[in-house]
Amino acid sequence: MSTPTIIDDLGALLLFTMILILAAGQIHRAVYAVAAQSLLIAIAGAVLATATGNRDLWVIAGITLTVKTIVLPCVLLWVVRRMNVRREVEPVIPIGATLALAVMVVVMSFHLGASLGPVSQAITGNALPVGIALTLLGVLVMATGKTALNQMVGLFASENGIFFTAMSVTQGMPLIIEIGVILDVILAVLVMAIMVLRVRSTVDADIADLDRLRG
Amino acid sequence: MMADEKSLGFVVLEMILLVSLGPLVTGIIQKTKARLQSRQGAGVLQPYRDLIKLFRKGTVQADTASGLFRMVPVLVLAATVAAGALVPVVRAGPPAFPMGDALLLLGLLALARFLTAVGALDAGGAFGGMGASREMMVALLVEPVMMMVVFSTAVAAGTTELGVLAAHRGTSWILAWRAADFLGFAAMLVLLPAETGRIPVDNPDTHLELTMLHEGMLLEHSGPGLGCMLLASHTRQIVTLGLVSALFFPLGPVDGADVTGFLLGAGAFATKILVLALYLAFVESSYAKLRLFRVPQYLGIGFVCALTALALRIL
Amino acid sequence: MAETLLWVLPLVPTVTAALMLTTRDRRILSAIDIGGSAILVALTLVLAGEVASGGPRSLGVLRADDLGLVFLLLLVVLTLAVSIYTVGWLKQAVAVGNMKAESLRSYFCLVHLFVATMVVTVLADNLGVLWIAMEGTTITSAVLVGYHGHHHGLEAAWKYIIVTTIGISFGLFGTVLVSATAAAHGAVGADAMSWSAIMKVAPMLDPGIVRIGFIFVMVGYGTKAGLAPMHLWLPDAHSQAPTPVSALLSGVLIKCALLGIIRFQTIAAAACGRAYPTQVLLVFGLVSVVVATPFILAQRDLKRLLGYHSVEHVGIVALGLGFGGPIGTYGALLHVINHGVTKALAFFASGTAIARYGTRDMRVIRGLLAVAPIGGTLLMLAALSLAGVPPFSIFVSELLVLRAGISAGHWVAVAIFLSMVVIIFAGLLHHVGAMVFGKPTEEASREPEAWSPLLGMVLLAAIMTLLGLTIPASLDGLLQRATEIIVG
Amino acid sequence: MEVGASLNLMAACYGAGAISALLARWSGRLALAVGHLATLAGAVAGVAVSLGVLLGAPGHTLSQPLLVLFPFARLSLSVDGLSAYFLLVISVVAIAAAIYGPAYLRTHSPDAGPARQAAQVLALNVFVGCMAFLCCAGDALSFLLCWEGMTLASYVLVVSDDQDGENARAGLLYMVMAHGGTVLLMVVFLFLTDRAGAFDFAALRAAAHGLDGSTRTTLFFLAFVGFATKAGAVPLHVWLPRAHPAAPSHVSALMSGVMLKVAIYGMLRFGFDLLAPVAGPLPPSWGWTVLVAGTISAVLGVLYALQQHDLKRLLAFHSVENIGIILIGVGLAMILWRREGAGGVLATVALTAALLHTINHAAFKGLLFLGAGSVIARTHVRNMEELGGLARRMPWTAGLFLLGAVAISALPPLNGFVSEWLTFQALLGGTGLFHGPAGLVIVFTAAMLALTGGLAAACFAKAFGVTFLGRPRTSHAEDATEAPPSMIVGMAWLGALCVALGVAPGYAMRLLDAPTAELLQGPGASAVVTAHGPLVLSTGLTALGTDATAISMTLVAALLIVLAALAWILRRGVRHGAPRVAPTWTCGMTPTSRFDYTATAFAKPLRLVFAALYRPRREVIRETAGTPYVVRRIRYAGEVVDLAETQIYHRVQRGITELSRTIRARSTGRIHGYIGFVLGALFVALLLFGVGR
Repeated sequence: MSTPTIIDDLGALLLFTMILILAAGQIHRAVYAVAAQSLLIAIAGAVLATATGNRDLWVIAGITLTVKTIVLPCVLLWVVRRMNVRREVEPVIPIGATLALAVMVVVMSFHLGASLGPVSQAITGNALPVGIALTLLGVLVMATGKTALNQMVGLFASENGIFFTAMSVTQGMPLIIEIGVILDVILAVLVMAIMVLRVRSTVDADIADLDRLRG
Repeated sequence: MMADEKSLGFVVLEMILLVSLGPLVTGIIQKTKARLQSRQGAGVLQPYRDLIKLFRKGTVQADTASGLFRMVPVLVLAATVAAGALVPVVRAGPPAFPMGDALLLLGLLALARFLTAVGALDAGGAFGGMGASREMMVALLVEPVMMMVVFSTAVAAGTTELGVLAAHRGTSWILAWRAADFLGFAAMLVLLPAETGRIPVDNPDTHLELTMLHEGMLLEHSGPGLGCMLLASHTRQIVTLGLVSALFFPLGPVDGADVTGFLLGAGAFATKILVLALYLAFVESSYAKLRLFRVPQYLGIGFVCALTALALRIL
Repeated sequence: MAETLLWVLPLVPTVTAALMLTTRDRRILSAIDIGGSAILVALTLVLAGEVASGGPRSLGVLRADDLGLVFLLLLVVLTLAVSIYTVGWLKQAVAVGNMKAESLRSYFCLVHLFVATMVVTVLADNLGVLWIAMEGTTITSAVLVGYHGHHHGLEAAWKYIIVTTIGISFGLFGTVLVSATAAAHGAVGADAMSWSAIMKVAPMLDPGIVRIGFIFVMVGYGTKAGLAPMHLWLPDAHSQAPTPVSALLSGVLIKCALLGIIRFQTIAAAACGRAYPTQVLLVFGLVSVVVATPFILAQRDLKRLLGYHSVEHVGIVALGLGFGGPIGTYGALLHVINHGVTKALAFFASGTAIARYGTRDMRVIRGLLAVAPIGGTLLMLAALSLAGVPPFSIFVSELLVLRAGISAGHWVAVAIFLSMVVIIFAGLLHHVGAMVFGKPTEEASREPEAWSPLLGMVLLAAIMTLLGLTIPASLDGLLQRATEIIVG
Repeated sequence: MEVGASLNLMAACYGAGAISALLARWSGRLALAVGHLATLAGAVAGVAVSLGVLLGAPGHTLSQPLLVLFPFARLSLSVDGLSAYFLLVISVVAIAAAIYGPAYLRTHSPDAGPARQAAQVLALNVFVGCMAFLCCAGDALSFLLCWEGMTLASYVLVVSDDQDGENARAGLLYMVMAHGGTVLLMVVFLFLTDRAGAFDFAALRAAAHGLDGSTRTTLFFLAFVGFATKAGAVPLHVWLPRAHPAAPSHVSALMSGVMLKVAIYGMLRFGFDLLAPVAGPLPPSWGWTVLVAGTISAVLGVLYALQQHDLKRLLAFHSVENIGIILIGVGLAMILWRREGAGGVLATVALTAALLHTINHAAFKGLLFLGAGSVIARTHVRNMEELGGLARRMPWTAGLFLLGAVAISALPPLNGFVSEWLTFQALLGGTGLFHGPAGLVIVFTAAMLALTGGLAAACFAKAFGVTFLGRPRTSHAEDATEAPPSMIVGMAWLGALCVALGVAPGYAMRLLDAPTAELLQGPGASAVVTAHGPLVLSTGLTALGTDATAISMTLVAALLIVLAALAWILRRGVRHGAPRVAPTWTCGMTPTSRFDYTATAFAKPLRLVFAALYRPRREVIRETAGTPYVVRRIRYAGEVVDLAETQIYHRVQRGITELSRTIRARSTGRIHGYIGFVLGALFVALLLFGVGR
């Protein structure tokens, strides 16, 4: 079983997890889904590392495994518990519409990829479209997710998309950059978490629901 | 073009002649009106007697009037008489030294009118104000039409210099008349009563009546001042008639400065003025005075005539 | 020398930030603040001199070229002005309780970290580092936006951090794509992300990939730069942040994002031809100018008004780049500086006004000229300059942008641009005129004007007027060289 | 060369004046005195410069490079005949304003703080300086800079006058419209600079020669609209009657008398110089448009003026009228220029008329505004209904105002008549050249011009009469006293100018030679108009080749004086002695000020005659005691509104405001929307630009 096919399958799985996140009614399910997604990314990293013998990719895979598969999801779940939102929250737009949009995004990405023709260096022809699709879908999650946590999850998801693209289209970004990016992500998530809890504690509302500033 | 030029002295002579004949024209008009209304009426020289009487009298001045009030009659008279200097009386042809043209003439008359109106406001009575306001209204309806009539003839001659205009028509004026001239003249006939302050626009004979225009402005003047104003209005009248005659039938030998020529010209001028005066008298005694706000319609007739005349000239 | 400066420069604000944690005394904090900014200015000038004489210098992932220096100069000057302004502003803010005296040091610390990240952004040669620094600015400034702690501030901060993070993650995606094709053409390892290295191979790059990459960067960094329609977070954040921070956000931060766009524009221009990136910039610029207009006209909140104005002016910069050509680019860069200075002044002046009247509602602020003659005058001047009236700087840059548009023959764009400019002029003058003239309200505080805010404002006003009357040869040279970098 | 030196001197003076605003820190009065003194000096220097150029070698252009401020443009000054002439106009009025100013500001607002005085001194000097150097500008950039500087400074002066919001609103309208105009000018200039690659006028001229007709015409109309906004031509005039009255009176004099003329300068510069084709007449559309615009402005301006009760507002509307008259001359010159036959000569006559009316209007409108200023400074009332009887209290002001009134009403023997006479002559000649509709338009214009004169006379009979004559209607007017001497001197200077230009206009023609000859590349003014010597005005050969119409204002004036002397003797009558004083006759009642005719009453007949144009609003509220025959009180309120304002501007403004309100109301502060927009933007952009072509 050759590397390209593996990457293709992983890409498909990633898209599937993304759909799960989109459709997830309860937030903690979405968190599990994104953790799974990160795990898939890590696996993809490992596969590419064996395929290309690029040592940096091992490191990246490791970091992804530890940080994005274990640490950050735990942080999120902790926040979820602190905010004890268990019940279903109705999405901003009906789930059907969301999925329809998702389909549009995917189609657009593949159309785009097709218009480009094969990208030299890319592991497979599908790497780029899948990457674009993942990134955009992640943002779609943020746009449609009702709560702040949905948005944080969506942010992860789209970051994952970028990482996947970076790995499969180039042999990953330079290590130092990769680490810097991940550090930034961690910082951002921490700041967001603090904000969410702060608002929850001061005015008992979800920060993503605030809409007093307008016009 | 044709015509040797009139010396300055001659111009002054004509001016004096014009001014001295002014009251007579009024007298004639009054007399004719009286006759038409089957009255005896005062003699034709009555205006002169009035003037002399007024210049003998003392002055009563309104307490609110400023120094300007005393200057008004002087300036008005001066402006009107100066206008008289611009009318060719017995001879057409340009003066040796250019003085003024039809526009300047109308300008001087307008100046006189403006000052009269201002003076009327000075005394600060309702009559003066009313007279001034209405006079200005009529004036600004009349002046453009006058200007257009002047233009309708000037376009043909290419100049607004009255002497040259007259000379340009030459002696064969009646043969040279075109439709435009008839229309222009008609417009002039409509305007004349308004410009000379007579029925159907104004009523020179009444005092203390709300319909009056010009007389209302004179209300506060007295003695010599009033005399000046009256003399000015006499002059204004004859100047206007002179303007009409110069524009439309400049009959009068344009060359030859000898005595006979002079007498001929004077006679011709006298007859022309007489005819126009009689016309005014007839109009005055055969029409009723219009309501003030019907006046624009009345003058509108003149406007249309003048505009058509111009159009005919140009098209 | 210059190379050392490259790593010293980011260090200065970082150290200042660290020093802040050593004390709680407001005076000492302000002193450190001003000192740090002054040193930063001095070192920057030295660096500028070096570069002007000896050409661009690079050190690892950092590189000082004329293009970056344009933005760096703006950054440090504004930082100094902000430091001076902060002294008096802080005193007042603490007095009325907007700021808690014990938490001042964290505030100062964050401000300087924020500055440090921006310094790295403008000095970054490696596009990855550029991205990291940019995200860094987002995180630090997001905390500052929410600093007042009431839930309006937090709402603004949340919107700010979420939307801009999305934006620059798009930016990262674009970066990845470009570096991917660069790596394919022999720029290996860390070079694959080094701007100067990529520029060497730029003409060979795969145009398709670069196109997509540029669009991702355009939208991504454009979000951060406040280009419409990705601008929605901007008025919220800029109106909720503490005034000095608003000045930095509007004055510099959005310009740094623009620098990111410009870096990629040069790559895209080399790879897919000049016309491509300029037309994208043109569209976004025009949209921004148009979208900003109604919100400026119907605005009631003073600081939101200024926020939307930033949208308009970023749009004008984008228009200048989009009209292209040396003149347009020169004008755009000049506009970056002019707008930065003027907008900071505007925020300062309105900050004092808001402090006087205790509200941001422009319907309440009346007769400022009567209660604060100098502040009122400065606000009026800033407004006039923003509206593009000579002898103030923005007139000159708008003139150049307009000329570029006319010479490029973009008549529709020019027509739309001009009509919007006139309408915005009317709106702005209407708002500010109503605030400055007339009879002051009762609750307006009549206390005399403090020196430090005035000093900061007068400094900026002087620069604003000076640049409106002349362009010094040194600045001109800098802009010329920077223009060459972009236009080639 | 000493002319250049005085140019520098002028700059130095205005600069010093601007700086002297700092003196207000110590003493506001001192700042006022020094600042206005500097303005005076600058204006005198300006006169020196312009006379030096106008009377110097023909065709000589004084040009002087300025220090390089902007790397992309060379700034320079170049003073040719046209520039010099307008510089003269500006300086002449500035002299009066500078003499008049300090006393006015002190008497009008004695309690003004030093800040305001400093602002006024600074703005005044910047204002006058910008206008002066605008005319001397040798390149597009300094032209634009001066142009906007002028606008900005006058805006400051408008809003500086007092604290109420009315001035701020007037200033806003002014500033916005001016800016709109400027934008158009910028487009034109930049288009040319882009073609030329340089900013200086010579290069622009060269670049314009390469343009095709349609482009040329488009550019001209852009510029024309831009300048017409500043000049206040109908329907772009709405800002004018609001802004001019709001400023301090000597500034109003400058704005009305001079600033509008700067726009005329711009039109001439563009129409005859920059955009003019190398050979052959201008495109007909230019001249006819200007002519018609002028006619409309003239008539509507004076019609609206007639219904004003605010003294300064009335004067401001008259500026619209006079700009119209000037435009008629300009348009006629554009039509006739370079036409075969008598066209060339007539064009010179028309342009001479326009230029002469420019300085005439500057003189008498300046005089009138200063006169109004003295009244306002003493009474603090602008509504003439509340004045009256001032002629006895401030005789000098009254006399000079009357002089100005006669002049502006185009009555001989003052200067207003001269320029209108020339305009009429040019129109008459035009009728000879054009047959068919074109001729009719010209004739109609002539008729409208005549009407305008009549209306102006009526208007000023009202303005002067109601303000200065009769009885004082309020205590303000009751307690008025004569204005301080320095103000009277300022007015007298302009009054003297009106008389001189009216009685001996021939001598002024020499000054018009340079501009007319340079612009029209034909015979100069004096070659045509004063062919028979300076005492006679003649229009050269008319279209039909008949000899010219010639008048001599001098002779007529002399005649008037002689006759007036005679009439004075007559007036004193036979019986000398002081006149008996008695109350005015009011049918036996004791006269009070309520008997006086008010401005509204005076204008009533005309309001009815022109009701179609005015659409007057009137409401009569009568309180009756039970039966309608017993009337307790009747309240009458009537107003005439400016059609352009209500029909065009208010609608546009309302439309834009409503639109933006609704748009703003649509925006919900939901973050999801924000994200959606970002995503959508990316999506659309990818589809638009991303997909390979």
